[in-house]
Amino acid sequence: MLTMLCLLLAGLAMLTLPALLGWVGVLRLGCVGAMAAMAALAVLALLWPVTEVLALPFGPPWAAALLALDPLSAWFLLLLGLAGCFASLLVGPAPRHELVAYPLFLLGMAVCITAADGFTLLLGFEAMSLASWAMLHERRAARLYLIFAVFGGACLMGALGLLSAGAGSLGFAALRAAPPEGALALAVLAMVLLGAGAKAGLAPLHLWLPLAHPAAPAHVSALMSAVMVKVALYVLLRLVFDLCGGAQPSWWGVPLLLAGAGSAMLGALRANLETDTKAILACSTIENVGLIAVGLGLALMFRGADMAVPAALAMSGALLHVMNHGLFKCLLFLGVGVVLEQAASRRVDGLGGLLGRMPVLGWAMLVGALSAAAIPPLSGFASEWLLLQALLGVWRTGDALFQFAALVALALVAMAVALGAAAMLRFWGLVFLGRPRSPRVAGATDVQGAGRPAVLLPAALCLLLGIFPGLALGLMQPVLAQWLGPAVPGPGGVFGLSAGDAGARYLVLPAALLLGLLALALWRAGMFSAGGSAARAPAWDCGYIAPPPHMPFGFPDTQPSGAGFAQPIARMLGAPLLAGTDVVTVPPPGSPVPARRRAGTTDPTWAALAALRQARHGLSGFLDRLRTLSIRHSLGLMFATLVLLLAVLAVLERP
Amino acid sequence: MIAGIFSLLAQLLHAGLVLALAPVLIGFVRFIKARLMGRRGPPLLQPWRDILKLLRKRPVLAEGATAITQATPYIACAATFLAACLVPGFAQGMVLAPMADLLLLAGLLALARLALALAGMDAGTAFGGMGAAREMSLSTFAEPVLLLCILVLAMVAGTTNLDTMVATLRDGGVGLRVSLALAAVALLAVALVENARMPADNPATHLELTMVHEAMILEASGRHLALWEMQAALKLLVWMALLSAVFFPWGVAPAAAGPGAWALGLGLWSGKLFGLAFALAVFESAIAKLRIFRVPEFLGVALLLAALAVALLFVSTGLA
Amino acid sequence: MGTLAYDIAHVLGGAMLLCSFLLLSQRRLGALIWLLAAQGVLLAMAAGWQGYTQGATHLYVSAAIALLAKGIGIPWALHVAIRRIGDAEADAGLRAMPALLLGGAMVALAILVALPVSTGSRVLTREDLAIALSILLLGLLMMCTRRHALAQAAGLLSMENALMLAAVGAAGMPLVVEISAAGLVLVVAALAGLFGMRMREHVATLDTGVLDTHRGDPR
Amino acid sequence: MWAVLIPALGAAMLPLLPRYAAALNIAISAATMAAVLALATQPFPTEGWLRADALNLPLVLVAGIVGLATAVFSAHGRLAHSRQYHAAFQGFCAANMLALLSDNLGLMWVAIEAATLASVVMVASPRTTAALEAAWKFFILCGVGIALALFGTIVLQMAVPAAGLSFAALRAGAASADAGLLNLAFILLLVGYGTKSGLVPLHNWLPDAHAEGPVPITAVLSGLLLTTAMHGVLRAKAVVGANPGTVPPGTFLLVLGVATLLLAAFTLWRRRDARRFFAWSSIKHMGLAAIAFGLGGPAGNLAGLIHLLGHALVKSAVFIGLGAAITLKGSQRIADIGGLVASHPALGWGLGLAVLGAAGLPPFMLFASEFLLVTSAGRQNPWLLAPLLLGLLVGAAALVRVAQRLCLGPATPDAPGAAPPGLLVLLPLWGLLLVALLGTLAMPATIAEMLRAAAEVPL
Repeated sequence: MLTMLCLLLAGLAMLTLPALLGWVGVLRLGCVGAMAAMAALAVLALLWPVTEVLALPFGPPWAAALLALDPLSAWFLLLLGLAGCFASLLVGPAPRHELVAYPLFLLGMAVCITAADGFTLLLGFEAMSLASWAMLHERRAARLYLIFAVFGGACLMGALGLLSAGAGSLGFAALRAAPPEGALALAVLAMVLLGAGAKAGLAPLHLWLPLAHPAAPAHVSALMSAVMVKVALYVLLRLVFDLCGGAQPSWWGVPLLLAGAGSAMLGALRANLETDTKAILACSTIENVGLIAVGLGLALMFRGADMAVPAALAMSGALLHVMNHGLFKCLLFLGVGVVLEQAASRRVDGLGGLLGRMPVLGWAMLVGALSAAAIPPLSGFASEWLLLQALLGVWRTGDALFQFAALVALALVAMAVALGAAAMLRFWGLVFLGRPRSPRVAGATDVQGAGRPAVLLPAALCLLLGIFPGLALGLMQPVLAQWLGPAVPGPGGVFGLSAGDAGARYLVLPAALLLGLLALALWRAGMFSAGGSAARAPAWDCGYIAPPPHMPFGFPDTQPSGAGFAQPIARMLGAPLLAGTDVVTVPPPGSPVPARRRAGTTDPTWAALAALRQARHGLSGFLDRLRTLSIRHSLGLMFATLVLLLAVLAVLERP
Repeated sequence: MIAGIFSLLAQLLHAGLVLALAPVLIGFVRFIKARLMGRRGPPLLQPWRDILKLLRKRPVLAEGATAITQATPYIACAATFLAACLVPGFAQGMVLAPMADLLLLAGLLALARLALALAGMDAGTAFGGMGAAREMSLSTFAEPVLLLCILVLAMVAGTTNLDTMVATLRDGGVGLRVSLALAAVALLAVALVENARMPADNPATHLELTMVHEAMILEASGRHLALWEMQAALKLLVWMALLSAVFFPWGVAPAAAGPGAWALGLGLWSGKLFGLAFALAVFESAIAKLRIFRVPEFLGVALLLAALAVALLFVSTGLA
Repeated sequence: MGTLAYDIAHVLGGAMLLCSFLLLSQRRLGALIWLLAAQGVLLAMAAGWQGYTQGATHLYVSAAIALLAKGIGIPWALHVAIRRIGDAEADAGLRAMPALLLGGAMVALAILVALPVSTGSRVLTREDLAIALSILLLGLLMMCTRRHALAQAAGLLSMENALMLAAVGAAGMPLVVEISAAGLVLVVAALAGLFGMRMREHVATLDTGVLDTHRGDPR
Repeated sequence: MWAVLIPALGAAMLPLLPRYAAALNIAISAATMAAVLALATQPFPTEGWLRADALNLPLVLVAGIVGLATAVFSAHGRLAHSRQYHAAFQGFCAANMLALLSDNLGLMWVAIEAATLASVVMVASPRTTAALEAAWKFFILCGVGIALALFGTIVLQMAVPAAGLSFAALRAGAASADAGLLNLAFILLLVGYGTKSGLVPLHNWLPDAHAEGPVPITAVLSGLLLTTAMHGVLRAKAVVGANPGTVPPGTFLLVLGVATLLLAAFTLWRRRDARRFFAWSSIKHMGLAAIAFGLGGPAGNLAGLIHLLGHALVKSAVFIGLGAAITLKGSQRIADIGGLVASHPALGWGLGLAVLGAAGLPPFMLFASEFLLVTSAGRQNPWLLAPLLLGLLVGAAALVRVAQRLCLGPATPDAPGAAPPGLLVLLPLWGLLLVALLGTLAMPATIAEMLRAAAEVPL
């Protein structure tokens, strides 16, 4: 099976040749095939876990590169395979370097996921960052992105070094054998949180994300948002959960929990305020990463407290959300790409009324948006149910610290979930409902060709995983067994999920069936009741006059705009949390000028970044004075150095 | 066996009752409010009459309205009705009891809310969008309170399954009424906001700038409007039933106990519902509506109460 | 014999050290060059004496090289250069007193480092090492304090003398060192002269401080 | 040893044949390369004062490669016909090879000296005052440094009189030698050769020397001369470290290295001149290598060696690409060079990748070495991680910024009549990048074996 994996990786590497020659068709076909094969391979590896480690014939000068495909890797590889398969369907003509970078991006992620030693892990990690950097279009975003990536990589290097203090080598087996203890382990945790957090977009290291994701072509930002941040979370899982061993204290989960809740809140709030569709989706990625981090933190807490069942609950919730978010976010980004190509706009204020023009895309994206909004019976709700159940169970640990942390986290997560729902409604509603805001939108046609499977398949998977979460949890069982021992029961079942303790269950299948039946029954009833089919008329809209004929879609200003729709939340939450400004200028009575509203928010973390930049600037300016020394002074410097060293020597040699 | 049949029968009866009772409850509230204002007030069945009348009218769709407008009423109504079926009424332990998870309940209500908001945005009118935006922002503040109240109940009863919870609370052995009382107040506030009642919204007005719920169904008509009215009524019932079941669980009959026990439970349940409706009417006519941007403060107080309740429970569990 | 050899070597080394003290405090270029010549001659004598005591014939060769290059050749070349340039002006370096004080400190440091160092090795080597090190440090100090190109070259030269002194003091040192050192010295002188000429063309003085204004990438 | 003789003869021969100087130059470098390869195949031959061992063979190989690439690049642009340039170039290569291969420390010193003088001549050749200032500073500082290094060599000889300055014999005899003399020798050698390898605070000659004079020189200065000087420090450390009684030499290296890394990383942010910018990044990399060797131990030394090799390859690639860009744009200010990708994709991406490689991003050798360095630092001395990561991050950020300035964005206008980058540029540029890539993942087993053996030397 590992040899299969190697062949796939080699194939991906080979795909740079057709990319170099500009054969888009071959590239697309190859990427789709390779990714599909990878997903199949991952499923196989989950059904029949692979334990052996494969040493590649090449590697760094000091050791061979190792590959492995244990259940944890396989789970993330499955996500990569699926999302990569869907995204690759939309690979289109592009500048040469972007074509070349794309397969390398996929390759980097795959290598990082399946690596079995520190060097290979980091090699894949950095290659992933570099390749995706090459595909960004805006220089500022690209710079910030790459610098954050370098920061993450450096922190992870340090973490690996500290981790390997006990073991000689960097192979995962050796590291597992000698887990760190005490302050060293703490340093490892901090380093990994910084490194992986910077890549996953955990607050306060999330600044690059809403800039970088919109700057890439649709299929790339789909992969960045759906898989790349998850790869960072995989690294976190691998280093903290796996390699640090099971003996770590229980409070390790707390920072992860709070950071996760915070970024969930922040991301969801920003998602409600952005007006660029891709930025909205990127911010919702921050939110979902935060939710996953909450789950992981809870899992650490429970394991530390020797509560295997809730630990399994939290862990499976997090992992399931990894998969769900990957799928629906991939779907949404791809859909936005299609919309951009059809309607030539990314801003919600430039779109509208697309459901009538692109029904297939619209309904598929509705499925994605609803499962992103955690609405039963779609996939998002299942994983968030597990996470909330885990949060509701923290009080059983009986430790005041955890209890109050969980209290705060619960309030934040609840608010984040509601905000996320609001953001998704705003996103989908403004884009697909209402009236077109530009002629180009009015002329849009529905998604064709390769785009259809690219959006329909993930939508179908969202439905499937929503109604049968047991499937995913069954596949996930080996991961839990690998981490908590084979005895632990997973929360999955045929009819739905069960939270272990007394009878808290989410019977999604019957609920979905009943829901469908009831809706159907009501519909039939409505049909039978007299009155007949519906008639059409101009919208009443509290008596607005019908638009003049030269404006077939009415005045755009009579529709809620992105900023207008965001106004209540901006005033209720944005003003206190994001230093929001909201200035309304009302013209004097009788003047024909419309009232104008100028609103804006700034992420407080920008201030911190600016302070750092200021400090760097000042320090470099100070040190740069050394450069202007004359020859004699440089000689003097040399002389002083020599004298100093000799003096040190003289002191050291005093008997 | 016999228990299974009884639980099925109880469930069917409950469903029927819910469906029949919801508009009546609305009518009751309006009647009391009218009385308190010194008017004679409409008969209790007036809402039913309106709904039936609307059902017979054909809907008129706005130009550019999509299938969303046509589909959402059914989905929202079905979701709310399912939620109503899950909340124990005169009896607990009905067929759907295992499904009655509080989080699922919240999810179903969220589904209904989202459907409503989508319907409001479909025609692309100013007021629909405004109503949707306000509804979602208010829910943003209601959700944390709800979750914290659920945490309180889960800690008291040891589960989030509503049915088991009701049984536990009814059979007593639960101390700490203080935190339960605090949670009750908080949950009441949530219920008011969720049902678009005073002080968050005025159900009687059509003055555009003050309304939330009505703004979203401005374009609805005919049977769609009927379904929306029905959904609103069902939602009110769900919340009242929830409050009464959780905080006044006395006399909720075990479904297997048979018709005798049901009758008693039925009496008590309707008493609780109408009592709550009366209290609501009095409350609404006693106070004025808040500015929309003041509602977060209102819910913030509720959040504080809920957090206090949770903290008290932490302390007690820590002591115990 | 041992004590005599020790004393003579010591006297020669001390004389060289004295020379470089004078170099340090000397301000006029002409005198500077004379002092260099003297130091070169002393070096040659020291090398010859070492050759005699160690019975190593190749040291005579190096003594000859030193005499010809450092005692005669280079001073003469520098004289010519100065006459060509024609500015023997006093060179604004450190003042005499602080320069001498610093020099004293350097000698102290050298002894401090050298004395505990080579306990166990031959006394002769140790003394030579101390003296050579201090001459080296003095030459470096001179290069730091003087701004005139030729003065700096002179400092470099006295450093080379220190090297040679140490080299001839080290027993069994292959010839390679002397040759290379001599080659280095020649090149040093040649380049110094070259730079002198070159600077006449561009900047009308031998004051290297002027060069600092001609650096690329200003702030 | 033909590896030394061929370029030496070439240096002597080139002035006689001015017409074909460029082609001849390339041919000589190719021949040298062949000789080096032939050398690498035999098991560690020894000839008189020359000896090839595990430490210097990889360096010699890389020196051959860089020399060949730079020779090819030298045929591009104005320089192609100046014969004294080519002669000096070959002389420099010969001296460099000699310095790397010599077993006798005295001989090594002579060779480094010769290399310095050759490069001083090349730096001064434009005869502008800026070039003059740079060359004079270069000459004075390095001359003094060289003198100190010679003194250190002599002290070594005093410490182990029997060895006759043969490295092998010195290592053998050092254990029984007097610790004090060894300490003194190491200090002197460190300051001496450290000056040539640009360690702070002995670095002040480096940026200006790299920024003046013909462009290809910068490639060999930064790629070969610094490496050779650091190799000298290594030899000294190997000898001194062989005696347990000495003050551990690693500490001195470590301190200087950290100072170098931090100063360079921060100074990078204030550069407006492209060549000075990358000269400072060379200083930074020397600091990293010094830290690695200061850490010592098999992992640290291996990291340092790989870093030296990777730096030689990647940085000369950078300077070749940059040189082409400078001749293209007619200016070496960063602001005047921009949007290379838009105008000349092959050159732009090559230069961009090289710069990012210099920033320590995969898949080039510097990534491997920095990874090994950071991990072994975390393993042996966790407190070191703080300055190390800070320096790496600040420096890498500056490099990323400049890489984007140079390569992305709208293209700046080319200088009129500038030679477009042809194969003479792209071939060496991408070739060096390819070698650096192979060195990361698929280094030939024999070389990797040598590196590991060299790293095992108990320092």
